[in-house]
This record gives sequence, structure tokens and C-alpha cells, in this order.
Amino acid sequence: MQRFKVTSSPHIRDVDTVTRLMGDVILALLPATALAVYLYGLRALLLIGVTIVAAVATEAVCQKIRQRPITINDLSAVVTGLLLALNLPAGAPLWMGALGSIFAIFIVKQVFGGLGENFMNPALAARVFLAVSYPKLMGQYLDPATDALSAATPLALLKEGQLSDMPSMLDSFLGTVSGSIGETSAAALLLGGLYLLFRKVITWEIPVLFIATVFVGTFLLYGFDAEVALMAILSGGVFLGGFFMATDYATSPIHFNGRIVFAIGAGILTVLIRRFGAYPEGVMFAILLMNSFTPAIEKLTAPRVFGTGGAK
Amino acid sequence: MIEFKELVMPIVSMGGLGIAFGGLLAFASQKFEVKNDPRADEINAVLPAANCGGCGYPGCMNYAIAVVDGEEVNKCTVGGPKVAEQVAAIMGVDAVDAGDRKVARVHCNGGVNAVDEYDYQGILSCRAMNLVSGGPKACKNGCLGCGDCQDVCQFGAIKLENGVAEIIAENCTGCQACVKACPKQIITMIPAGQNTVVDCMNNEIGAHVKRNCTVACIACRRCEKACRFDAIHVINNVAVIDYSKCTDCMECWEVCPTGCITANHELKVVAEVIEENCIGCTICAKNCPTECISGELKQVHKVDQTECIGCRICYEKCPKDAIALIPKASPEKLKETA
Amino acid sequence: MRLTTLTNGLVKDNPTLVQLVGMCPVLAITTTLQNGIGMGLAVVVVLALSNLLVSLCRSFTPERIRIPIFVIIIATFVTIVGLLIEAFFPALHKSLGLFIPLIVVNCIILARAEAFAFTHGPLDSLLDGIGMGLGFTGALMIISLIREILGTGAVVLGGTTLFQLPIPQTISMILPPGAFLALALILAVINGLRNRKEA
Amino acid sequence: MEVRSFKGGVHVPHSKGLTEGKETVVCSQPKTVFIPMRQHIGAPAKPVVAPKDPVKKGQVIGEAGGFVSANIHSSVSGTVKKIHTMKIMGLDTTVIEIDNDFQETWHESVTPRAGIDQLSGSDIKGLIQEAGIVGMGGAGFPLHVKLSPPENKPIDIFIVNGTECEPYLTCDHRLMLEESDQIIQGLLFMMKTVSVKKAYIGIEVNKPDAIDAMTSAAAPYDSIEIVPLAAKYPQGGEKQLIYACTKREVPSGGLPADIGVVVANVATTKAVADYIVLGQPVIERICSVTGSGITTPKNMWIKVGTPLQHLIDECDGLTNDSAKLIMGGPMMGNAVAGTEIPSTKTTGGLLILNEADAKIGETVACIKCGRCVSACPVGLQPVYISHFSLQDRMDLAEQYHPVDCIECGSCSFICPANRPLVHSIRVAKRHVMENRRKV
Amino acid sequence: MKDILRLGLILLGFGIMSALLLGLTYQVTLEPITQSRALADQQNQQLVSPEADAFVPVEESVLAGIRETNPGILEIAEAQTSGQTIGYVAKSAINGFGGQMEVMVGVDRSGKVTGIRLGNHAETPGLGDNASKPEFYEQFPGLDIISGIGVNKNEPGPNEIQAITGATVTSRAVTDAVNALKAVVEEVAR
Amino acid sequence: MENAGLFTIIVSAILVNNFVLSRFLGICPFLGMSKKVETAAGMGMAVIFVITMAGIITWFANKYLLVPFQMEYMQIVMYILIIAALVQFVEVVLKKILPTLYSALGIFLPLITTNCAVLGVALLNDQYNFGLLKTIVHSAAVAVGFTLAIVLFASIREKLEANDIPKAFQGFPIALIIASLLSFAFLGFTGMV
Ligand SMILES: Cc1cc2nc3c(=O)[nH]c(=O)nc-3n(C[C@H](O)[C@H](O)[C@H](O)COP(=O)(O)O)c2cc1C
Ligand SMILES: Cc1cc2nc3c(=O)[nH]c(=O)nc-3n(C[C@H](O)[C@H](O)[C@H](O)COP(=O)(O)O)c2cc1C
Ligand SMILES: Cc1cc2nc3c(=O)[nH]c(=O)nc-3n(C[C@H](O)[C@H](O)[C@H](O)COP(=O)(O)O)c2cc1C
Ligand SMILES: Cc1cc2nc3c(=O)[nH]c(=O)nc-3n(C[C@H](O)[C@H](O)[C@H](O)CO)c2cc1C
Ligand code: SF4
Ligand code: SF4
Ligand code: SF4
Ligand code: SF4
Ligand code: FES
Repeated sequence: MQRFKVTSSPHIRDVDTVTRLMGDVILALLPATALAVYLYGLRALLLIGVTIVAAVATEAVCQKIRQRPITINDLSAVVTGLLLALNLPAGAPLWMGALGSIFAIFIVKQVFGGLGENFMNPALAARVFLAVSYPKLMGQYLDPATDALSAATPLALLKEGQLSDMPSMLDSFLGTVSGSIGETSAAALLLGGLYLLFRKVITWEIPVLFIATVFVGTFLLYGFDAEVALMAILSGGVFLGGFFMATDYATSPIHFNGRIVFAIGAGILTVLIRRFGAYPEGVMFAILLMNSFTPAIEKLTAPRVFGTGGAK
Repeated sequence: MIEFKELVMPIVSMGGLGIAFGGLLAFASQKFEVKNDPRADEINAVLPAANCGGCGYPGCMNYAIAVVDGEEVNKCTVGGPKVAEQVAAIMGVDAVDAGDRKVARVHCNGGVNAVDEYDYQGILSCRAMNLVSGGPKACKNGCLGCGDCQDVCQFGAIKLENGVAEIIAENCTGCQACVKACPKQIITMIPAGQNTVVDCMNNEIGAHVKRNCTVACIACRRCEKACRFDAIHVINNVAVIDYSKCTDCMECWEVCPTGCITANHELKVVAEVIEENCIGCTICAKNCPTECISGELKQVHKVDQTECIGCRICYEKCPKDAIALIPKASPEKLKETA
Repeated sequence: MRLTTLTNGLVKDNPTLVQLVGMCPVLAITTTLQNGIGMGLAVVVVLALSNLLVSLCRSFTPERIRIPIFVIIIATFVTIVGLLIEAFFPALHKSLGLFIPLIVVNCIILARAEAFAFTHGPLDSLLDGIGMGLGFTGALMIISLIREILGTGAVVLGGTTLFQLPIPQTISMILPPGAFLALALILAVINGLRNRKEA
Repeated sequence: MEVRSFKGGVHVPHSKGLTEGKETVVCSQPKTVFIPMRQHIGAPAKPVVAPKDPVKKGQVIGEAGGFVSANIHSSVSGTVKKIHTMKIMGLDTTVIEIDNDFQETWHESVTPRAGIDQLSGSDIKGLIQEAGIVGMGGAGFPLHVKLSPPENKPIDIFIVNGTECEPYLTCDHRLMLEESDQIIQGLLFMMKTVSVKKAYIGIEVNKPDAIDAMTSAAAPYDSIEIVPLAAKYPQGGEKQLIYACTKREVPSGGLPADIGVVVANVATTKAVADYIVLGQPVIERICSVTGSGITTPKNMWIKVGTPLQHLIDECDGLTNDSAKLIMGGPMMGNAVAGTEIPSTKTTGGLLILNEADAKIGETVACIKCGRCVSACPVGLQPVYISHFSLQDRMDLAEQYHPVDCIECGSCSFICPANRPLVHSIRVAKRHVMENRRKV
Repeated sequence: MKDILRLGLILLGFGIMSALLLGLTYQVTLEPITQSRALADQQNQQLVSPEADAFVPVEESVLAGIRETNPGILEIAEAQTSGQTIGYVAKSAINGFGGQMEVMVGVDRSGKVTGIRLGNHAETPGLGDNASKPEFYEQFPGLDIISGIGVNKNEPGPNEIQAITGATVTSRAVTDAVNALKAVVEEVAR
Repeated sequence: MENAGLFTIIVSAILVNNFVLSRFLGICPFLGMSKKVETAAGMGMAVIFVITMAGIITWFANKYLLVPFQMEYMQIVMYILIIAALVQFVEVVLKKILPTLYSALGIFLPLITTNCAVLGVALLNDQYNFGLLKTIVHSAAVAVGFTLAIVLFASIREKLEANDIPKAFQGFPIALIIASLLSFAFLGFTGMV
């Protein structure tokens, strides 16, 4: 007699899988990655390679030690590694990329139980770790045009009020300005972001509200100058952060209401840190701070259970 | 060189503050005194702090408070009589007999002997399995073997072997956590020393019972007939032992054709008369259910050990402690399982 | 017997690494080995003396106001020690001065007064104080050594550089996050070792 | 055309093409039927026949075991062979086994009743109770109970559930096409019992022909409105349907009656007309036998008590790679272990999936993507309930309201990590409900 | 009531003992402490104005006058060799990166820096803290505060110092404190 | 700080120089009382109350006892005595008068005496030369900062409650790692005042 399979319902599943989602993120990052390699050459390629390999290896080693199934083919470690690399300046030494990956995967992710269990964005936390630990090295921005050590990123100029020295809007959009290797080209990032939206990997709330809040906030705080506000969203990783990092599932609220609070909060913090803080770069801290607030936000904005209050 | 004048103010102010605060605190603690029964703390200290809930209270401290409020002192199953005594001492009452120790028992020997009727895919826990048509075992009372009971046992008293859960009686504290956890409700509490147990709860009838599981009770009633103490009955198609009557003679075990009765045969004993003590009162002979004790009044009696079933009755009845129980070492009857 | 009173605090009941009390200074001042040692030794002195005194005074310390009494004793000692050091060892004061007031509120001292000195004889209490203090010092030394080496690549003691490693300076290690991180990793290692021993 | 809907839910591939366009055929009769005494929610029915008794089609063979219970009628004529216990989906169920004599002799009780104008509301309710009509949309709740709302909760809206949001199944769809007038008849009877003035018939927009058929059948009656609904799962869930049609929310832990609504499936509705107009109790229904694991998918009129094997044979047998047998649809149906068990009043579908379709991807770690949360039509956070349930932290799971889960399976369906969400939520739900009962 | 009195008296006893001990210790240590504090300041003064052999605090009124415009300046002394004023030393408090920093600055009468030292500060170790290292403060002697010392992140020009990498804030703050002595040179000299 | 505006004082005390995450004061209760959000919030409330009270009283003690009689060296002894007595007094009174509040906060009170944050605030108030108003604002803000940190921390710990954390990291290590990451994030506020 034939023995049938018996499971609990439902008996069919959607086609999306974790690997597929992560693959989509990688795909979406390809334009920015390609541009980075084009602008900074082999250095960038090496840096990207090293961070990815280090991230994947750390993940595998941690899982091996813990005698858990090794899940590196879910590609999440690749995403972390890649995003970390894109957040580093081109002049960053390779060991730093590797160290960052180890920090991201070991301290920020695996120690909390692995994929999805971490409360803070691994790539970003690693970037902050590196920025705080090696401020000199993390300031090694190269000018893509000359390959020389560049004076200042647009944001640093903005911070110091040297608006006249700021690069042109077009340069910022295309990415031929100095900055982390993956954050400078708003165009490439936008392309990837739209792809993610189109593929429904991410939802609109976080990127749209985050970027809009930064725009409005800058407009209000920097003398009602729309041009400065536009510049502020085109530079300094707002697009990278908004589309790829603030949207990280594990570290942002799982529900619509929460995401709205998260996005607006991150936008406000970005502007405040840029304006009043010691660091010219607000996005990464803003997102990390909102990551820390996420459990509390989730608690406070939990969806209303059907049939409890509300409409009759 | 030392200016004593300079010392005045510090002393006055510190002294002032001291007396003020001391007074204030003393005053406050009198005025705002709240009685807190110190005995609860004492009791809590002697409780084992397993916080297992076996006593029926959420955590040891709550039980301690309940005791102070009049709850009985012997509710802690983990601590057993010893703790009950300590608690009783604190409360100034006699420890009520803490009762016979009971241990949990999984009444299923199925596991690898029991047939699966489908391929289960899903969460590997008994409760989850049970939600899917009662789990893959064809027998509806079969242990599912995912060890939900093992997970809740804080005392490491449950092991999984051959696909069934088994209680390690020595470790079991009788907290009943497993009884509550088992979705199949096949764990019950039995007296600690009980050796002969029916390890099946399947009450179906029909050929498929045998097909579904080779060690199931098929309600053939042979055990019922074999028992000389009216201790085992087929109730609702499954054999059930009345432990208050059972003498652990293992007669039922010997006749069971499927092996659903479990007993450790090495514990089988036979009686032997200690000749120096025997005064020939005949009490043993009168009580022996198999009539294997013979002897004249005022003569030393004798046990026919081939007939003795090791029910211990004579041992218990003998007024002179003239009966000894010795292991029935001869393995001649060791059972070939069906 | 007495010896164990002394050694308990060193390893088995190490206040910092096992009992996890008095964490503030552990995190705050372990940026350099020098600070770690300084703070540690100051605590040894205060802890030993306050334990001794609390124990001596326990017969006339009423339960209800014991906490105020303990803190008076502790605070008095701390202030006296602080004043004496500043007066007679100005150099030591220069490096330790900041930490002295912090000792008052170090939970270890009150914790030992409560948990040990109040119920034990003077000699035991003194030994306990010394043991706990040394355990604390040892823990501080471990943590500060790690932080200093990673954070600055060197170890400086009393103005002289003991050694300099050719490694990049991980500044975060001497910042607040590094303090938490270093302690977390040390505790994890200890836990790991303990688990292995049990297994 | 205004399309209404609810919040949440998922878009599931419909897979209805296999049977959608196929007219319903009458299934051949099995040699033996096995009629279970538990085909409904509530107390099982009690057998009122004994082995060797002759029975006729439509004869009561099981009497309701209480108010929340239902009569059960013989679906064939013949002789009672035996009455015994069968393990059906894990439950011991009393089954009356009847040898079919293939005579199709109707029992004398089967006669047409009076017309709607001659019957009072309570007459109709009495007839419905007699007929043993239970919810045929899946849950099998005795209809007369639904039609007996408490005094203080007057019913003002009747909703007929023609959504059929389950993929693969087309039995309700076919019924609406083929028996639209009977459905309207049945609806009118029920509206009279609870004296409501307004009724909606909700139909998903992916069945435009059914919408048309029902619209024209209902055209003479102003009180009946056909509501086109978005094709989204679980549109047919009672609470979702009510919300979509009326914007009323059934309170958490409450019943439709609490907000003045009664919902009945189209087949249920038609069964009412069958009994009152024709005198025929619930002894047969349409069943979609479909899926990738069956040779010839069909919609068939089947007798209650037909062994599944017979249905399969009728559809030319299983394919070689068939792997999973599901009573009901793929989202809410129960997978069953074998083909020997019988169909019931609620068997609207028998779905057989082949190896490929039955394969469920490997469960991996939850990535907290929140899709399950967006999908949940009840506003729950399945990810957390499940997480805590799997860790056996029911205290924490309970804080996330597992009891409100309607077990629709949207969350499990959508989860990219293939987490066993509903399954673990069910465990938590059971646990919490049992605890509450104890307290 | 008796209880209240008893507890109060016990605490009184402890309070008095404590006060007594502290008071005594304080008196014993007052002298040496004042001395060592003065000594420390003097040592720093000597370091920033190596050629002087005596430091004479300026009059209160003068100090107050200067503080009106430069509140950061805490103390000013004239640096003298054999009674001749050769320059000034000032102790200032400024806001650095991590809070207040104390800086001791020495200048000659023409406004050339003779030396600077950092006192108590809370700058980040490894960054701002580097300002207390010779590599940083040795840049100052000889620079001219009248025209104002500048801070440069890359290549310092004349009368400019090289900022500490990654700690421009600290570098600027220290330089500002130095430049503030311009007022002293100009006012006190008059 | 003496001249800082109230807003600056607040921002500084809550965010930039957060007592727990950057000054390392009050770590023991921070680690010990943060397993559940409710407990953490309760602790936070108790701390806000006690710290503000202590700030005010010690300010008076400083202004009208220590300074006029030139016995600043008695500062620590006197402050700590005041704090200890205050806490104990509050505890005893609360237990009687508001038993519900006591059962919510009371268990934390004894812990607060041994919390260096309280003395820390009192000493800082003096160091910054604050007047009464600023003392109150600063004390309260510090306590709010503590509460913010502990509540955030607890909400994170609660979420991680049933996570598959490596055995060696369970308990304090993971808590410290969370604190470390929080502290990294709070570095973003550096320089804001
Ligand atoms: C998730 C879910 C989906 C459902 N889908 C349908 C459906 O498509 N069609 C239907 O008639 N009933 C469906 N039901 C059952 C309805 O909720 C409701 O019980 C039924 O329509 C009431 O009618 P009945 O009692 O006559 O069956 C569904 C229930 C749930 C929980
Ligand atoms: C105890 C109980 C009482 C019920 N009473 C009513 C009722 O008074 N009115 C009603 O419309 N439905 C009533 N129902 C039916 C349910 O609302 C619902 O239709 C049934 O459980 C099937 O719904 P489903 O298929 O969506 O799960 C009752 C159900 C239960 C379990
Ligand atoms: C943790 C940390 C501590 C810092 N400490 C200081 C400091 O003590 N002094 C300082 O001037 N800059 C410090 N900075 C750097 C400032 O944030 C700011 O970037 C810098 O002063 C600008 O200098 P730059 O123009 O050379 O980059 C620190 C940065 C970090 C990340
Ligand atoms: C939309 C999306 C965004 C992601 N962003 C990040 C990110 O910013 N940083 C990161 O380390 N991993 C990111 N990941 C990968 C993965 O989710 C991350 O490693 C988890 O946080 C690990 O639990 C992202 C994944 C997805 C699907
Ligand atoms: S076996 Fe059962 S009753 Fe015995 S200790 Fe374990 S859980 Fe408790
Ligand atoms: S819980 Fe019950 S079914 Fe599961 S393993 Fe234990 S005894 Fe067997
Ligand atoms: S859909 Fe799955 S992966 Fe996404 S949050 Fe829910 S459980 Fe986690
Ligand atoms: S939690 Fe329940 S109601 Fe919500 S989507 Fe999952 S199964 Fe449906
Ligand atoms: S709270 Fe600071 S040492 Fe304990």
C-alpha cells in the first residue's frame, strides 16, 4: 500500500526562498559594485573579495564550532560582506575589511543565534566599529578621478560649511565624487533599490520615508535651501542606507506601522547627527540607533488584532 | 597644631544628620511597619529551589507562602519526605506521612515495534505531531517518540530508546511535568517500586491492533486468568493493573503473548524458610495462594520453590520473620518474546 | 581553612568575573593597565579595612540602620585614604586621584559588608576583604591589559613603555563599547571553559 | 464594479483550471458506504440502526447527539453490514457500514414540503434541523444552531459564501453555475428564519461566470446583493468575508451573531432548498477531485460515505508520482494517510498532489522579513507566536494572541524560510485554550 | 520611642566618629596637600616658561579684567628672571572634544610661545589625547600669537601647526587657548 | 557646563554622556534588572525618583552645610549617608502607604543605594557648579538617560529571550555584547553638545 506524506496545512508554498531574496539583494547591488570597481579598479575588487570571503568563512566557522548546519549558501553572509565592502573607503587596507567582516558575522550576528536573530545590522555595526577604531584609516577616501587621497567627502564639506567646494549635483548622482566605494553613486543605488522594490524584496516605507525625512530635515536645518537638501540625500550613503541597510529584515520592524516610525526616526537622527554631531556621517549611526530602538518600536506599534476595538 | 575648633562643625553636622536619620528610620520603620511572615523565607530556604511546579504552585516561594497560610507541608514532590519534615519543623507540625513515592511511567513499548501509517513531515515535537491526524503511528495510543516529556523533565529522568520514551525511575521526582506534557496522555504515576506494568494503553480491538504494533495489548485476558490476586483486569479492551493488589509476582508477564507487560524478571524471588526462626504456626501455608508451603503445626515448614511464584505474602504474614526472599536465579523461565 | 577565605575571592567567587558586582569601575577605568592596578590596589585597602571595621562593629550595628552605618564606614575610609594619598604620595594621587571617590559606590564593598563582614569575625573579614580586593585587582589587570594592548598597541606603566607591538591601534577598545566587548569576551571564554569542564 | 476585500491575505496561484470548466458528473455508486457519525462540529450522532437492518436512501440512521449536533441519513439503499469504530484523521469515529443494493429506493420520509409562504420561520428552522444540514464550506457547523441567535443579538444581515478562495477547488463555483436558482431559494428560506431584510452573496472576481449566473438568479429580489470580492486568500474566511461585505469586525473571540450576521456556504444554502423543496436531506454533494496526482480531475456528485479510493478509481486512478492526499483544499485541507476513509458532508474537494507539488522546501532560519505579519488577515505576528511556541515558551507566545488565529495558513504559505508557522501556532493555540479551560 | 532614640544615638555615634576621623585627617593633610598642589602648578609653569626663575601672579583686578573678555583664562602669572618680567604664563580651561581641557601656556613679552602643556582633560585616548604628547605640543614654541597661530590638517605653513590626525577639534581648541594669550600680552604689558 | 543651557544639559545627560553607556555608572542594576521591559521600566522610575530627590537634598547639604563651614572634604560621607537614609526611608514609607507601587518599584529600592549613579549625579552636580534648577534638571535627565538605556536594553534582551545563543555567551556575555553594540550606536551622539 502506498504511504502518503502527511503534513500540517497549508500544503503549498510561495516560490520565494531566503536564498532567492538574498540573491536579489546581491543582484541589486551589482550596479553599485560594478561602478566601484570601474572607478577604483582592482583595489575595490580586492576589498570586496576579501570582505565577502571573510564574512562567509566566519559564518561557516561559527556554525561548525557550534555544530549547527552550515548555511552559507543562503547567501546572507555574502550580502553582509558585500555591503560592508561598499561602505569602506577605497583606501582601506584589506585586513580592515576582513576584520570588519569577522566582527559583523561573529560579534553581531552569530553570537545572537545567526541569521535573523541579530538585533543590529551586522555590516553597519562593523563599519561603525572600524570607523571608531581606525578613524585615520577609515578616512582614506580616494578621489576617483585622480586616485589621490582625497581631501574631503561632500558631507565633510557640508559639515564644515564649505558649500562652494561641494561637487556638482550630477557628479554626486553619478558617483564620481569621493566617499565609500559603494555609497557615492545615487544613480546606481537607485537602480538597485528600484529593482528590490519591483521584486517586492523590500517594501516602500523605509526607503521612501527615510530619504524624504532626510530631505525635509536638511531643508529645514540648512537654511531652506533645496539644493543643499538634494545634495544631502545624494551623498553620504543615504541611498545605500535607505534601500539596502535600513531595510535589513532582521534589524528593522517587521510591521508596517513600525517601519514608518523606524524610517522617520532614522531620517531625523541622520540629519541631527550630521548637523550637530561630531561625525559628518549620520546615516550609519542613525540606522544603528534605530536598530536598537526596533524591539521597543515593535512592542509599541504592534498591529491591531482583528476584532479588538477599531471599526465596528 | 590640631585645631579642635575646626572639628566642631563636622561633628555637629554629622552627628546631627546621624541622629536625625537614625531617628527617622526607626520612626518610619515603626510607624510604617508591615508584617512579613519570616517563616515563608525559612521554608523557601529548605525547599529544593527547582521551581518545578510539582506542588501545584508557581515556584517554590509561592508554595512556601502557601504553607504559612495553611497548605500542607508535604506537597513538594522533589524534596520528598525529607523536605516535608524540615518544613514541618519550621511550621511546628508533624510531618504528615509524605505518602508512597510515585514515579512516572510511559505506558507504551511501541516505538520501532509500532507501524507508521504515513510519512510525517513537520515540527518534530509530540504535540505538533499529534495535531496532524494524531501523529504517524498507526496506533492511536502509541508514544510518538519526539520526547516532549523529555524536554520538560528537569531531572533528566526520561530517555528515548527505540523510539519510545522511558522513565528512569531513580531520577524521577514525581513532579508530573511529563504527565502534563504528553499529548497522548500515556504517562501515569505508578508506585515507585512497582515492577510489573502494562505498557500499552491501546483500547482498540481487532486484527489491526496486532498489525499496527507487535507489543500491543490485544485484550486476550490471559493475564487476568493468571493473576491470583485479582490485580489485573482487561478494562475497555486493555489490561490494567490495580497496584494496590499487585504483588509483583509477574505471573501475568509470563503468560502475556505480546509482551505488552513489562517486568524485570531478575527481581523475581522465591520464598525460603529460615529454619531457626520457624515455629510452625502454619500462617504462611494458610496464606499461600499456590499452596506450595507445607509443614505440620509446630514443625518447621518448607517451600516448594518450583511452585512458589514469589508473591511475598508469606513473607509479610509470618509473625516470626522466618521467611526469606531469595532471587530466583534460575533463568529457566526467561521468556522468549513473541 | 583561613586560607580559603582569602583565596575564594581570587578565583572561585571572583567578584568581577564570577559574581559580577561592582562593574562600573571595571568598565570605566580599565583603559590602561596602570589604571587597573591603581584602582585595584585602592580597592584592596578600602575593602580590607571596611570589612574589618564592619565586622568589629557588628555587635552594636542594629539591623535596621546597618546600611547607613556601612556606607558611613566605607565613605570615611575612602575619604581618609584619598586625603592621605594626596598629601603624602602626590605622584600616586596624580594617577589614582580620579578613582578614589568612585570606590565609595563600588558595589563590591557594600556587597562584602552585607554578605560577609556582617556575619563573620574580624580576621575572616579582613582576609575576605583582601582576597576579594585582589580578585578584583586581578580581573581589572586582565581586562585592562587586553584593552590597552589592543587599543594602543603598547603597555605603559609608570611612564615607561613596557612593550610596543606592531599592530594597529583599535581605538574602540579604550572607548566605552570596547569595555563592554572585552568583558563580554572574557566572560564568554570563562563560561566556555567552565562548560567544557562540566561536560 | 466595486470590488471589496479585507486587510492582509496572500495571492495564491489558483490552479483551478483543472476542473473549472468541467460540468459536474454523477459519480458511480460504491458497493459499500461508510457513514461516519461525526461529520460536524459538536456531539457525534447516535446510530439508530443495527447491523442487518435494511435501510433506504434518505433514511435517518444517526440521530443528533444534542442541540449542537446533526442528524445523519443513509446515502444509499441497502443493508447495514456493521457498526464499528474507525480511526479517521486520528479520531475514533463510529461508522455505519452499509452494503449498497443499488436500488436507490428513497425512504418514505423524503417528500417535498410546503412552499415558502406556507412555512413560518421556526418551521423552516425545524426542517433544517431535521435535514441534518451542517456547514458545507468545511467546518460542518450545524446550521440550525447558527440560525438560533440569542434574543439579545438580532441578526440583520445574511451572507452567502460563494468565494471559494481555496486554490484547486471548484465545487462551489460549479454549484453556483449549475444550481443558482436552488441557492437563491435556500437563501430566501433562511432569510425568513432569522427575518433579515438584507443578504449578500460574496463571490471572488476570478469567477465572473458565477457572478453573472448568481446576479441573474437573484435579479428578482432586491434584498439580495451579489458582492464581487478581490481574488485573494482567505477571502472566504468568515470574518474576512463579513468585513469585506459589511465593514463589520467580528470581535476577537466572538461570533458573527455578535454583530448581527450569519454566514452560510453556497452548498449549505442549496441543501436547505433541497430539503424543503424536494425533501432530500444531505446525502450527497459536489466534490472536486483534482490535483497533479490524479489521472482525470473531475467535479462529481458524490454520496456521503463514499470511500476515497472509490473516488480515485472514478477518476482513473492516481498517477505514479502521487504523493499526498488532501481532504479539502491545499491551504486549509487535511492531509490523510490512506484512501480507505469515507467522504462526508463537508468533503468539497479531494486534492492529490504529485511528488513535485507536494514538496515543501527545507525550513531555514527566519529572516524576520515580516511577510507573515503583512499576510495575516487577523493582524497577528505569526513569526513571534511561532518562535516562542517552538521554544516551548507558551507564556511568551500567549502574549501574541495565538487564540485569534483562524489557521488560514497564509503565513506559512508566504514565508520564504518555509517556517512551520501555523503548525506551531496551532500548538500554542491548543495549549492556551486548554489552560484557559482548566482555570 | 526608646527605639527611635537608640537608633538615632547609634547613628549619631558613627557620624561623630566619622566626622572626628575625617576632620583630623583633613587637618593633618591640609598642609601637604596645598603644598603639593602649588608645586604641581609651579612645575608646569616652569615647563612652559623654562627661562623664568619666579612666577608672580598678576593682581586680581587685572585678571578679572582679562577674564571679562576671555573667560577661559583661569590664572595668569608673570614669568620673571631675576625680578625682570620676561613673559607670562596662563592656565586656561577650554572646551575640547570630550569636555573641558586645562592648558598651561607660556609666552614671552613679544607674544612668542615659550611652551605649552596639557593639564586635566578628557580627550579620547589615541586621538585627542595625543595633544598631551611632545609631538604635538613641541610644535608651539616660537610661534607668534599676536598674528595668530593657525591649524592645518595637511601641510602647515608658517605660524601654523599640524593638526592631530582625526582630532582637528582638539587641535583647534588647544590652539585657541594659546591664541587667547594675545589679550594677556597686550593688556598686562600695558 | 556651568553656563550650559537647560536643553544642552538634558541632551548631554540623556544621550551624549549617557550614564550607563558612556560614563559607566549604574552598571550593576543595568545588567541585573533588565531581563524584562516591565522590570526595567520599574527600575527606571524608581531611579528617576531617587536620583532627583537625592540631587536636590545633596544640593542643599552642599550649599548650606559643606560650603559655609568649609568642610567639603566631608562631601562623600555626607552625600552617601543622605542617599542611603533617603532610599531606606522611601522604601519603608512606600511599603506602607502605596503597597502597589511598592511591589512594582520597592524591590529595586535597596539596589539603588548601591548604585553608583546616584552618588555620581550628586558629585557631578557640584562639579558642574549647578544652581538648584539645573541640579534638578540635570539629575532628572541623567535618570531619564538611565531609564532610556535600561528600557532599550531590556526590550532587546526580551526579544532575544528564546534565541539560539551559544552556550558560552548565554547570560552576561550576551548582555554585555548588546551593551557594547548599543554603546557603539550611542557614539553617534558624540559631539552633540
Ligand atoms: C481561512 C478560511 C478560508 C475559508 N474559505 C472558505 C471558502 O472559500 N468558501 C467557503 O464557503 N467557506 C470558507 N471558509 C469557511 C467560512 O469561514 C465559513 O465557515 C463558512 O462560509 C460558513 O458557511 P458554512 O457553515 O455553511 O460552511 C473558510 C474559512 C477559513 C477559516
Ligand atoms: C460554540 C459555537 C457556537 C456558535 N454559535 C453560532 C451562532 O450563534 N451564530 C452563528 O452565526 N454561528 C455560530 N457558530 C458558528 C461559527 O461562527 C462558525 O460559523 C463555524 O465555527 C465555522 O466557521 P469557519 O468555517 O469559518 O471556521 C458557533 C460556533 C461554535 C463553535
Ligand atoms: C570615538 C571617537 C573619539 C574621538 N575623539 C576625538 C577627540 O578626542 N578629539 C578630536 O579632536 N576628535 C575626536 N574624534 C574625531 C571627531 O569626531 C572629528 O571627526 C574630528 O575631530 C575631525 O577631525 P578631522 O577633520 O581630522 O577628521 C573622535 C572620533 C571618534 C570616532
Ligand atoms: C533587503 C535586505 C537587506 C539587507 N541588508 C543587510 C545589511 O544592511 N547588512 C547586513 O549585514 N546584512 C544585510 N542583509 C543580509 C541579512 O539579512 C543579514 O545578514 C541579517 O541581518 C543577518 O541576520 C540584508 C538582506 C536583505 C534581504
Ligand atoms: S519523569 Fe516526569 S514526573 Fe518524573 S521527574 Fe521527570 S517530568 Fe517529573
Ligand atoms: S510526550 Fe508522550 S508521546 Fe511524546 S515521547 Fe513522551 S511519552 Fe511519547
Ligand atoms: S515570513 Fe517567515 S521568514 Fe518572514 S518573518 Fe515570517 S516567519 Fe520569518
Ligand atoms: S497567524 Fe493564523 S490567521 Fe494569521 S496568517 Fe497565520 S494561520 Fe492565518
Ligand atoms: S552600580 Fe556601579 S559598581 Fe555597581
